[in-house]
Amino acid sequence: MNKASLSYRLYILAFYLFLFAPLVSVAVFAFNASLFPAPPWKGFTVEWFTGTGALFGKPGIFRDPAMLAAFLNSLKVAIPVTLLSIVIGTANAFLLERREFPGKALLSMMMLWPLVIPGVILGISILAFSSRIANALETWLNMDLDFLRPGLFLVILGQLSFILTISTLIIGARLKKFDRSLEEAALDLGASRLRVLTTITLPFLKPAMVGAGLVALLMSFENFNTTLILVGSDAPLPIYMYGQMREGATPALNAASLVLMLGAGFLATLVALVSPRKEA
Amino acid sequence: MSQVADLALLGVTKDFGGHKAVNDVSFEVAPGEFFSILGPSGCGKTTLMRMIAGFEHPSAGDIVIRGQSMLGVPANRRPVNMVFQSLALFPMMTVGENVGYGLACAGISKAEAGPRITRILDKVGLGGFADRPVTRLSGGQRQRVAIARCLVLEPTLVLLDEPLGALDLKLREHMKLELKQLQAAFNTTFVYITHDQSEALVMSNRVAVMNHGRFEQVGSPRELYHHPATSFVAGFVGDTNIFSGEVTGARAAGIGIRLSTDVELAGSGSASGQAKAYLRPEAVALAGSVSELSALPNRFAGTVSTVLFDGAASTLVIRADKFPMLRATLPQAGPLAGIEAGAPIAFGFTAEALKVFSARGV
Amino acid sequence: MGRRLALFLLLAPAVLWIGLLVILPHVEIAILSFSQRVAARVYTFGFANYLEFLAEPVYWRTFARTALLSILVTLITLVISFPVALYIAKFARGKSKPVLFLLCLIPFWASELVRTLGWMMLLRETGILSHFLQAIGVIGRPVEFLYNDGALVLGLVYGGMLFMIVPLTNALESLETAQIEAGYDLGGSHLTVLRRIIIPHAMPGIVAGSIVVFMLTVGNFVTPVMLGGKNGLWFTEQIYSQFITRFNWPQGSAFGFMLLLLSTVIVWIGLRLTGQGFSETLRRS
Amino acid sequence: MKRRSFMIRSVALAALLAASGAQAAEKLRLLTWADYTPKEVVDAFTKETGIEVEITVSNNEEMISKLRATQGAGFDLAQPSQDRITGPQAEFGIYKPLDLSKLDTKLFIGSMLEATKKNTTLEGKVYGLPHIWGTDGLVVNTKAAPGVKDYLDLCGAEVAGKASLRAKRPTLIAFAFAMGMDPFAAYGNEKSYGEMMEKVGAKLTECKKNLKFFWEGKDALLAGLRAGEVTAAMAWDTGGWKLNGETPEIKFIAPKSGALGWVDTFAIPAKGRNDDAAYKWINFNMRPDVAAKVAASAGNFTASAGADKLAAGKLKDQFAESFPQAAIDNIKWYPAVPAGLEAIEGKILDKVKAAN
Repeated sequence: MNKASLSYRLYILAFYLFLFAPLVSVAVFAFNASLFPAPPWKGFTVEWFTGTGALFGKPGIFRDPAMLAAFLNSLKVAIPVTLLSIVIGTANAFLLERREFPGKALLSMMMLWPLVIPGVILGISILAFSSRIANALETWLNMDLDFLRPGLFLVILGQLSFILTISTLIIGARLKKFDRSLEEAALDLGASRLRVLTTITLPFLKPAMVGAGLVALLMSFENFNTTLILVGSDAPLPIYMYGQMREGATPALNAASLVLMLGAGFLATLVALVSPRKEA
Repeated sequence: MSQVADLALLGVTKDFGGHKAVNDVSFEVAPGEFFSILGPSGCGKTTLMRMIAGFEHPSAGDIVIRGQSMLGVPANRRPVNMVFQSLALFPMMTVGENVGYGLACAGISKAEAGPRITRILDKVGLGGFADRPVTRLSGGQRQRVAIARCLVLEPTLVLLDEPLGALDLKLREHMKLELKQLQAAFNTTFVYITHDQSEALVMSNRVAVMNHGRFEQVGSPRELYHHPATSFVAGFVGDTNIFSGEVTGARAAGIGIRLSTDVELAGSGSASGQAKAYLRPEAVALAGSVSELSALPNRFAGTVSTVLFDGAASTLVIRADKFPMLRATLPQAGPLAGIEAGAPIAFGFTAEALKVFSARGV
Repeated sequence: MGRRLALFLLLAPAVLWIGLLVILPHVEIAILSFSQRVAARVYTFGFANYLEFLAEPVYWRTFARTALLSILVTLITLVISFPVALYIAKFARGKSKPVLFLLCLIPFWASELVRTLGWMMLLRETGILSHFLQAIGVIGRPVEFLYNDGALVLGLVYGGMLFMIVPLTNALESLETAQIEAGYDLGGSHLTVLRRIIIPHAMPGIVAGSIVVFMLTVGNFVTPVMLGGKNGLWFTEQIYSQFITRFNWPQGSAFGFMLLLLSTVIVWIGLRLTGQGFSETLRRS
Repeated sequence: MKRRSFMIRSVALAALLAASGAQAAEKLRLLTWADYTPKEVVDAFTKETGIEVEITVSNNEEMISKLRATQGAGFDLAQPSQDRITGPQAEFGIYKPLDLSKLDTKLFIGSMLEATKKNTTLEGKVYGLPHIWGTDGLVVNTKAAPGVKDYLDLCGAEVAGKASLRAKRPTLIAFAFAMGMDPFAAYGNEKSYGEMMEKVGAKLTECKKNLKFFWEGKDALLAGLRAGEVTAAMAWDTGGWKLNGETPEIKFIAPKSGALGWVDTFAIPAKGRNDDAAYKWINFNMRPDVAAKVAASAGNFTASAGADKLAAGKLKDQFAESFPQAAIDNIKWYPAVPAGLEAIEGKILDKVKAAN
């Protein structure tokens, strides 16, 4: 192939500048010694990370109880979402790749559906449905079912509703590549079905399971649309940050964003490392 | 076969929704025997093997191993181990772990398994490879791991499903010998399936030729080669010239057959009507003139069309008037060794060498 | 018996997930969208919410605006991303190829909120762009770049680019360089090679990317709210506001259904026009 | 091996998190406004009663919305404005009637308590008690925009591109008054109220080109005013006075057509689980010394009798500057919104926001 022309290469350069301008801005201004995340540059500081609040009237993110509580809420959602997407995603992968049953085509189509439903709609539909269930159960059983009301439990369900699709796809793709004769070989060598599963099939799936888990973790941490609708009084990080943004951003938000970016970058690197090489 | 056979199949049939992949197959394999099932792809040999291993269940018939029926016995409880076509080495394990897998499944302690693994790896020539990941082995080494993984369990029977298929030619030739030697060394019964007749002939004590779900003939490689029982066997086993024609009737020595090119030959067999005739290239006698071949009932004069030089396996393609194109082995010793294309040549063959079978069913 | 049980156990999570988290909730909002308020706490079946949607220009204009802008955003994203994907797939050599590709993924790792924050910092009146342009003397006083449709489209394009570049690059990777060379060799100009060889080959990637970008754009919330400002709403904002600030769930449900319908129809038309399948397209992206 | 220990650790962590959420200590879940809960007040309350306070910051719409979504569960005490109680209560039943016997009513300013009770009574039951009150008016950078005296001036050329409003109901009411109408008088008649709102909507739509943005959070507005991006806005008195302390030229102005007076209340959600704690919190908060601290934190006035004597001098001065006696008399206090009107207003606001 010929070398790209100069103007083409300049376009590519401009594109990457465009791509990184907002992220670099966010990162750089996390260190601005000012109350506002905007120019002019008033000097370098890490106050917005570790400050006690003495300097700007607001503490750095690592000392801000509200920020830390939001982070904890994010964890309370992300950990169950991650674990469940691995477990259920694996079960779904086996179901779709290994089993035949009536309605399979329909079910596998339905499993893809959540990907094309806007997150806000997933949120409102789950909110409305769980609220109906809770109301009905309350009238019949006279029982308060708080977990069916907006709150972290519903957020977990809401995020699962579409993250499961992704984990199922990731794990299913790996299972599809699995050479069934490995299982037969293990059976042939005298292994029980359970032993085959734990020593052959699951170890083979492990990279995809870890990868799916990391992707789920990342998506759970960053999900906004569905979470916004289902959240109760405990706001996860993106919701909390959104509230702060509407209140007028301080560099503390930049600092939190930078930490999020680094965390996400770390996770994404892990994903790249565990995912099996694509055959070129 | 006075002793109890290691493996006996009694009328085994496998029906896949109306299609009989395996159709009423019966045979016995004696202890220590190297038994091959030879057939083209799709003939049902893989299904047959999977039934022996326990991955498929026969629709009818019985599979008996050392006198015990295997019906209802799951794959992981059968005293049978299999070398898979893909080898199916566990990619996430080392050589030692692969070989030790079956031992671990059998509940054998690590202390006991260790020396057994070492011993078997030494025996297959992989001493010191135990800690190597299997993904970092050559094709031949992988092959040996797959066999060692079975042999370490000391099974009654080892099944091999075209294990040499993925290897290149040189290595395949080498592995044939090695497999035969391994089998002899361990004195384990091998059932080997392949579509490569050379593998079957070289290694086996007995070979079954399979076609369309049935056994066409079971016998020693020599029997199959020299005395094919059916048209299919004659065509499938070994290199051969194939002619079609019509049987004209019995003759003093065998039967007469008129080829479509309108030449009548003397052949052997008991066919009638439309027929096929098979002639091995090495059964064709060559000479400078027809008169030198007067002892043969079939003799013709022609010209050398092409010389296919391949050392000891060199052949000539010969054209003769009213005679189909013919390949004949060219001995590399003797007066004709240096013959060139275009040279006149005489050829002939005995009636015994021309095997004639009725054409139907082929 | 054992296999039956195993199948049942495997089916259970999938059926619970699809049934309880996807289908029944949608049935619920379908029902809700047909309930109309008669008096406080009294509702009946009726089409009032849909009639309201049709009768009130504000709502369907927002709807149409969201649809049109989303299509526009998708097209711009495609036009901007295509040369980049082509460069990565066909021009970049050696190590620069994976590096350029991975660089495109980085903005996706950062959450949508962070990306939006970045654009707000760049575009606001007291922001970086305004400062920079003043410093080099292009503008004399601070200029507001934020809170208009331009900023909104910019933000949405930015958010969608990754989802366009990945499938495009994948599609173009499989195009043999020899085919392009043959195109030139047979006398094609840049344009004909692009039109007759490269674009047809990239079609599956174009469709997959466009559908995903369109879906994400139409369903976006943060970007329109934060960057779009006072001029015009996004339809998700209407849904959110019916649910959260108006407490009018039936109306919000009707809007939600309209949005679902819109996205489904547009995706369907897109697939139809280009003859691609739904499942394959989704899997590809 | 590794995988297993990873799983075990994750599960353990999850269990730990779950457990930490389920502590047994008595808790008051409070749904309130920003700055209404200074830390020292919360700490003092916890010290005195042993009850922990979990605070969720919100605004009127979100409070109602959250309670509507839960049918009044999830919180033990909420603080909606007094005019926004009976409408949602009639529609969704999200509050429970107050038991006035559990309250020390002497702590309240009598007239304000009576007015609020009246405004929050539905079917003979009282749902709200006054807590903090203040006004909506104009916050103006008097140097940059000296001409802004009334709401409609926000649409004037002087503040073109530098004005701001909330896209919420107080703006509609304020503009209606500024346009010479009386929306409160039209409360009883949905039709004429609707027509009035249409006019207001048209005016706001026309005015929109003048706006920098619709402000949502107080801090965002203040940041805009500080940075000079905004020079005049309709906002709460609090914000104006806060900025006035930093920048003297930014002032809170009572508009000519009248500031809007609001009262934030205490209301108990229908499924609150800890009413005792809620009543304790109310009584605690209305003590003059505590109320003074809360008022100082919020920058507003309190309904606690006697707290004003303790209020900081500065706030009094600022109030005096913003509110001459005539302006005080001109404050329009919100009456309760009848159910149904909010739907009309909502639609107008949607239109204004969606207009180009």
